[in-house]
Amino acid sequence: MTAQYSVYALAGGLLVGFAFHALAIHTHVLKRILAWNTLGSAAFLVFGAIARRNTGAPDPVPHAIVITGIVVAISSTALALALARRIDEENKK
Amino acid sequence: MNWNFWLPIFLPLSSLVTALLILVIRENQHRLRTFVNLLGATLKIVMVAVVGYGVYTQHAYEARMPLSLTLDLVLRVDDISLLFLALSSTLWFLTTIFAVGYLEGSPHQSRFFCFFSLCMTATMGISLAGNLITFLIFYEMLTLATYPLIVHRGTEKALRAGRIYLAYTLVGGAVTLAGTAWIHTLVGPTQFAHGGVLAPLAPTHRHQLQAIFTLMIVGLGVKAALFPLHGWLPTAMVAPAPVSALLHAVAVVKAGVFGIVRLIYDVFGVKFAVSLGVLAPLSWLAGFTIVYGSIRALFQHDLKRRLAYSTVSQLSYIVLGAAVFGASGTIGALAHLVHQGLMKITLFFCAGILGETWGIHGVDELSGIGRRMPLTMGAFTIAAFGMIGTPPMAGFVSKWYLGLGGVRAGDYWVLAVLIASSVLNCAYFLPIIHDAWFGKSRQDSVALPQRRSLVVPAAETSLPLLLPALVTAFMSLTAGLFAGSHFSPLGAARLITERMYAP
Amino acid sequence: MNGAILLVSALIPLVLAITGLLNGARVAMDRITPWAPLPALLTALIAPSLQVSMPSLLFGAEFDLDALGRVFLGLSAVLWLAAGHFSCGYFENRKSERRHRFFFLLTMSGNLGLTVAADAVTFYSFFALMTFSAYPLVIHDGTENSRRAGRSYLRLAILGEMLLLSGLLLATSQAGSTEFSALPKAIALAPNRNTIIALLLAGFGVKAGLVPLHAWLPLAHPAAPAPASAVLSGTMIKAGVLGWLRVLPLGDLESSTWSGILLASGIFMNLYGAICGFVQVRPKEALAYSSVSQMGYLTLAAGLALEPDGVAPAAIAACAAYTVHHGIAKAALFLGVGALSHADGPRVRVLLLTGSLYCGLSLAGFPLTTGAYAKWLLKSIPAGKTWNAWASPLLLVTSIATAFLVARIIMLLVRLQPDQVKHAYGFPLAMRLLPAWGSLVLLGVLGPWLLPIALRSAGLHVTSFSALEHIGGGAALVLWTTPLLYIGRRLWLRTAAQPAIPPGDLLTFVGSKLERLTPISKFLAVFTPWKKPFSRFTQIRTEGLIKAVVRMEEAQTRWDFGMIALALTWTTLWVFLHWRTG
Amino acid sequence: MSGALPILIGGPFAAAMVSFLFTGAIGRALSVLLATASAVAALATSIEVMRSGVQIHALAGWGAPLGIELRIDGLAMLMLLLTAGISLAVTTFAAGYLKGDAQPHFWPLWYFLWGALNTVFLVSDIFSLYVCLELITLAAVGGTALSGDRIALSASLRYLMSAIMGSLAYLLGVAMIYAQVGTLDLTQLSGRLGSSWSSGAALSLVTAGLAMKTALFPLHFWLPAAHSLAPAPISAALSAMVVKASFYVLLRFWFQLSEPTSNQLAAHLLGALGMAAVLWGSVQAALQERLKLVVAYSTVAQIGYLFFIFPLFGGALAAGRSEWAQEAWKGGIILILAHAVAKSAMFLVSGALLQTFGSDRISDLKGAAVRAPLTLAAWGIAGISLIGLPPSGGFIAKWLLLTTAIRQEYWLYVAVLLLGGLLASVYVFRVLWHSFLTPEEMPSVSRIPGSMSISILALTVVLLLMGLRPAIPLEFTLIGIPLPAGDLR
Repeated sequence: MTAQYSVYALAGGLLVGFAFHALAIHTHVLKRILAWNTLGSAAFLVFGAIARRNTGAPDPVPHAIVITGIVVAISSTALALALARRIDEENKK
Repeated sequence: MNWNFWLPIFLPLSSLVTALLILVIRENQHRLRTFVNLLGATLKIVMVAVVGYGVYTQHAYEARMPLSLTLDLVLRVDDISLLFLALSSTLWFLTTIFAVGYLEGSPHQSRFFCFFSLCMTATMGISLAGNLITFLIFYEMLTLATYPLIVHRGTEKALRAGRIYLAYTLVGGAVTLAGTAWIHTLVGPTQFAHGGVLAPLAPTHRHQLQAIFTLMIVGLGVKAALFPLHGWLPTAMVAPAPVSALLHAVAVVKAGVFGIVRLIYDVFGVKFAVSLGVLAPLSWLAGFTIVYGSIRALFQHDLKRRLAYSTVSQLSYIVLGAAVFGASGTIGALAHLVHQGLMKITLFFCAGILGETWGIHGVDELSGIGRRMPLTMGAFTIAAFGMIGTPPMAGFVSKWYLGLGGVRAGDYWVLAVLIASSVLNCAYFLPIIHDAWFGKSRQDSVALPQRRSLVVPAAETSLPLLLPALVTAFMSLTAGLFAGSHFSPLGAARLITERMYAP
Repeated sequence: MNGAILLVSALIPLVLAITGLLNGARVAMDRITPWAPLPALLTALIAPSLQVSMPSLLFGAEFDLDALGRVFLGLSAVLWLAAGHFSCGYFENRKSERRHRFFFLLTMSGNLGLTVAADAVTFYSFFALMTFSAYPLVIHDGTENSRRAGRSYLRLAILGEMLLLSGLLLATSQAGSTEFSALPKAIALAPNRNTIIALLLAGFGVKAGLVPLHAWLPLAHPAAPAPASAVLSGTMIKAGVLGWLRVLPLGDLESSTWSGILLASGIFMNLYGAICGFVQVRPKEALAYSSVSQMGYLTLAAGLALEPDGVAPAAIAACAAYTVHHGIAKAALFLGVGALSHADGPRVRVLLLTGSLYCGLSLAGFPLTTGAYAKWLLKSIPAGKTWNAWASPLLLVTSIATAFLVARIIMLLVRLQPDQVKHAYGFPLAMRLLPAWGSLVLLGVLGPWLLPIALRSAGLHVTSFSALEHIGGGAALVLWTTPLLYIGRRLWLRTAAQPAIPPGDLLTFVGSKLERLTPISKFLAVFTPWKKPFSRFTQIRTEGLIKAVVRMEEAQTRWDFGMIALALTWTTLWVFLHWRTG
Repeated sequence: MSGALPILIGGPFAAAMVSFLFTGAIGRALSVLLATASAVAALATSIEVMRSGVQIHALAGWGAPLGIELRIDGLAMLMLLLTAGISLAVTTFAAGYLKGDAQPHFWPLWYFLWGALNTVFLVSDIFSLYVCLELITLAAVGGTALSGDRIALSASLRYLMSAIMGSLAYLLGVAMIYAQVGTLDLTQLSGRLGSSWSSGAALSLVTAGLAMKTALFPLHFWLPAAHSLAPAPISAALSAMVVKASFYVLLRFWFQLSEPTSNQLAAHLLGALGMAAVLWGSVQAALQERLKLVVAYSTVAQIGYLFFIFPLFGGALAAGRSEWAQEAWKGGIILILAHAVAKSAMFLVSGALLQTFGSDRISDLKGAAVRAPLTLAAWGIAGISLIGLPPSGGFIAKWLLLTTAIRQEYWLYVAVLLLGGLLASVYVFRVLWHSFLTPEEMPSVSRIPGSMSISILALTVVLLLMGLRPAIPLEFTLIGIPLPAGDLR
């Protein structure tokens, strides 16, 4: 049981590493938004792993957290994309 | 309405209210503004008189407002604060009249008088401060209130002077804050009490106390224009004459010196300070400043700069008197606190009149002016002779006691410094007096700049300009002549010293 | 209340001086000023010995009309009265006379005040008032020469004031109070009494013309107008002597070193003054040097007063007597010079010359003159065997020297041409000047009889003058001087354009050396050129720093910096947290 | 009491909705009404807390582990009052500044931000703190981008990126803490965070994330551009409250979750970064040419001071002297309040000057002292508080921090506290120098609208009052101090 838990947690950690690396390297706006989204989902993966950490039924709180987290992540990505588009238009003018 | 509580609050409040009222008055309502100014000033003198009588009959005035759990704002009238209160309120009344006459027709008068009264509030606060934190609060307020006065003219030179002034005084303020906080951590809220409060700490915190003393002297020394920290005073001469009169004789420099006197007598206690071994270096520094200031004054061609350097040296008389252990040294210091104010403000009034009526600023443009302006130059001569220390003027009285203090304390170099500075004073004041009275009058040979049209033309210049100068000259003469009586500054100084050295 | 007369008599001239400033009172003042010193004279003559103390004035002012004070007050009042009258007719126009009068009255008030002051601070205040208001008298005629004289007078006066101030301060710190009654004893007991005595001697010595400090006298007296120089020589330099007699511990000192020093300097002053005076070409300078030499006698007397074996009262009496004698004679001579320069008729010149001759002889101490009596008093001071042995030969030599100097002065006076100054006054000139001069000469003539009476009434017990005892001494003097005068006549008759020793001898010599020294301002100017490059150096440095800082700030806004900074902070925090203490 | 809490949160959000839907005058009037209602509610709750200590209110009845619980102690109450006060002032200023419907989208964003700020101080479980921080970020980024030109947009994008980075780091930290302790509620978490490597990692992640959002020195790069390019009311709110919200959360974490006495070394690291921030921010502020950039960099500097609380408070507790710790805590809180009021006043002043003088370059401010004396006076008084000169709140904070630092003999902090004041005086008085210069010809300029000057003066009066009577706020800082070792008082 704990083995599965640790695999997902480990995967989440790896994903966080990739996201940080991408953020450090790329300067293009879209690439950064993508990298930053993977970081978000990595966090949610970690939460998912935590839900299964002890035996018995998976504990519901991380699930609630992940749902709200996703909502927040989507809205901030939307805002970032809107800003990026407006900047692009301004640059063209 | 218990007067003991409210009077010390009303004193600074009166000039604060004047300042706020002036803010409301529009720029062109000259008469109303002058009325408010003078009302505030007279009210203050009346209150000081009442308080003076109260203190004389052993009445305790104290107002205590809690600032935070451990800190409280204390306004208390004791004997030393009474001395400074009387000096600053009377001189402020005269300076207001002078300023009204001087600024006739110049722009931004509302702003000027507003900050002028704010400056007075701060000075009142400083003189009434009952503990170190209140003193610090009003000490910093004074810096801020004086800055707009220095830059009042808005020229590039005025702003440069303002910058230098701020640089010096803000650093001084920060250092004083450090010192005060340090004392606060060692001994908690320090109430001013004759004989000082830090004595019990002696064995354990000797070096810390020495460090604190140096910090406080540096912080206060900026405003007291001790040697390395005096740079701002001559450059601040670019301010209009009533401001330089205010700066030099009434408010700013006096705050610094008053602070040092409080520090030595009421925080450290003079006996303890001597045992700490901090007073000797202070007296050497003061001695050096006296001679340095006089020598620099010798080479200044601008009249007001020469008076500025002479203030630098005269202030250190007070510090020297305070630093020399002994009753007569203290009497000399306290008396000179008042005498220097009277004499120096007369000199600045005369410089202002000369500058304002004839546009004379340089020392060498004075020849023969005595015939054309006998009263002004008469007042200037009396004050100048006072500065030199010839009897029966006030300057002689304090120099006599300072010399006596120095000799009794066994350091004869104090006497040598006093003599040297008197000779130097002669060197830079007598030529001015000689040119003014006996010089070939330039008025006939070269056409002097056209004389300004004056509001109330007395014989030589407008009355509001001339009257204060004559009054302060007369006061500095009588302060010296009737020094023996109880009501003269010397009498008050003797009374204070008796109480201080009584236990 | 009667004590207040003392103060009033001293302050009346001051009050008159101030009222004189008002335009309205100008004309009335012309008549009143000459009589200003009258109340002081009356107080000196008839007032009982008064004591008054005013606690609120200065540091508790004390006034006391004791014997010495009465003598000096009387002398000053007489001389100021004469000079006041003399100055009425002396000046060329009203305007300059009025300017002179204001300072004349101020100095008078100072002089009268200090004679009756009984505590150091009041004495010092009147002394300072007299000194500083005498300066305008010296530079009255506004020529460059009088300006130079005024400058040297002021410099030495300030030096004197400062020495005096330190001496008095040291003395008061010992005595605890400023009264003259307490000071001398405290000085005698003081551990640093030698410094105090030296300071006081020098401080008063400047005024009294002690040799190295006398240099202002031969410059200032000739420059001042006649009435002013008469008073300067007559009573003002005596203030120095009065100071000595009041403050110095007369008779209380153990060692007689100080009295020895004073004796030697007195003699030296006498001879030095005579020699310098002898070579002068203008009568006023010669008279000034004669004052210096005569002050030698007073220093002598003060020295004797300092003798340890209590001969002070006699010495003081002799000193007072000599002061009165010299004051009157010297004032008469100076007024004589002033009158001669205005004398238009031959008869008036002859009268003036004879009067001056008499005063000169009295100075030299010829028999039957006040000078002889005063010198006899000096000789008769019972100051121990050394003095008795040396007194008569010394006095003889000094008298001969003075005689030569007097001869020189009379010769110069004879040759003096009256300067053609037209005067705006109505009545003939000489008539106005003569009464004042004449009264002084008359006082001089009646001196031998009047002087002992005056002194005894003042309270100083002095043996009276009897012609018999003086015949012997006087005869020896006459026998010696007349042949010597005849032999050395070529010397004192010689006329030279320029005096061998210029007036103000020491000062002019030292002064010229000082001018050549680069003035301090040039010395300071050396430093200013360094300021410019130093500020330039700091300016370049700060600009460089600012550019670097701004560049670093821009660098931060790049993306990667933000991420790396975040990661870095995280890891360092983690490590630090991990290293928990405990 | 419970009645006031929903208004506190609901009020501003409802105002946002209303002002979004009805853009006309009615919309604005109604939204202002709702906003003032929430301010009054804030006052009501604080009176409640004053009277009966910590208030706890379970939202919709659900208890701590599952439901969201609202908890108000002394610190939260002061922050609520601060938000209410400054928001009222900013709202009145914005009414004059934006003249009618120039910026229709301003009002919804502004009220949204206000509501989010209120909730942050109420909520007491760490995940809803994350949500509130996100809300604040979105509203703030929207506000920054309002002016619409290219630089403002890229600045707000950079602000968004770095803020979200900080939140995600915080989220990861929350995940690790939840993994270890099993609960999200702050009160239950207090003291249970052990000292293993994973709890160290969690705490450092949370601290780094929040430091990024509070713009501590190395992570401050996004702040100057964002705060200076936003419209004046928004930048006032940004500097005064948004930055403080994340600092508030950091305080909660640092002192409630772990034993403050144990992580001394990390606290001193934060203190060192704070010192660097003070020096760097002040120097930068002195070099800037534009007024709003000066004020923005001054925020970076003043935040440096805030981080002094960690080493001073922790050090005092480690030395076992709780009254020193109290002084440090009170100094810190008063500094937050004083800086918030002073900074918002300064931004409003720069906004007013920008509007009347057309440009906010300092060199163009010649003669401002004559034409806009009151505004310059407000700038002066706010400046005095930043420098820490006596008659202002800033002085009391500086005094308290100074005395604690001297007592614990941290001479470096004492030196930076003093030096920081002097450096601050450089950029504050630099503006005054220029405004005192009288130009040759005095261009006539329109007077500053009443509502703007009233709000500025109100803020300065509050500053002076805080300076003269600091006893009132000081008292409340000690109610329910978030310490594992229980109440300090």
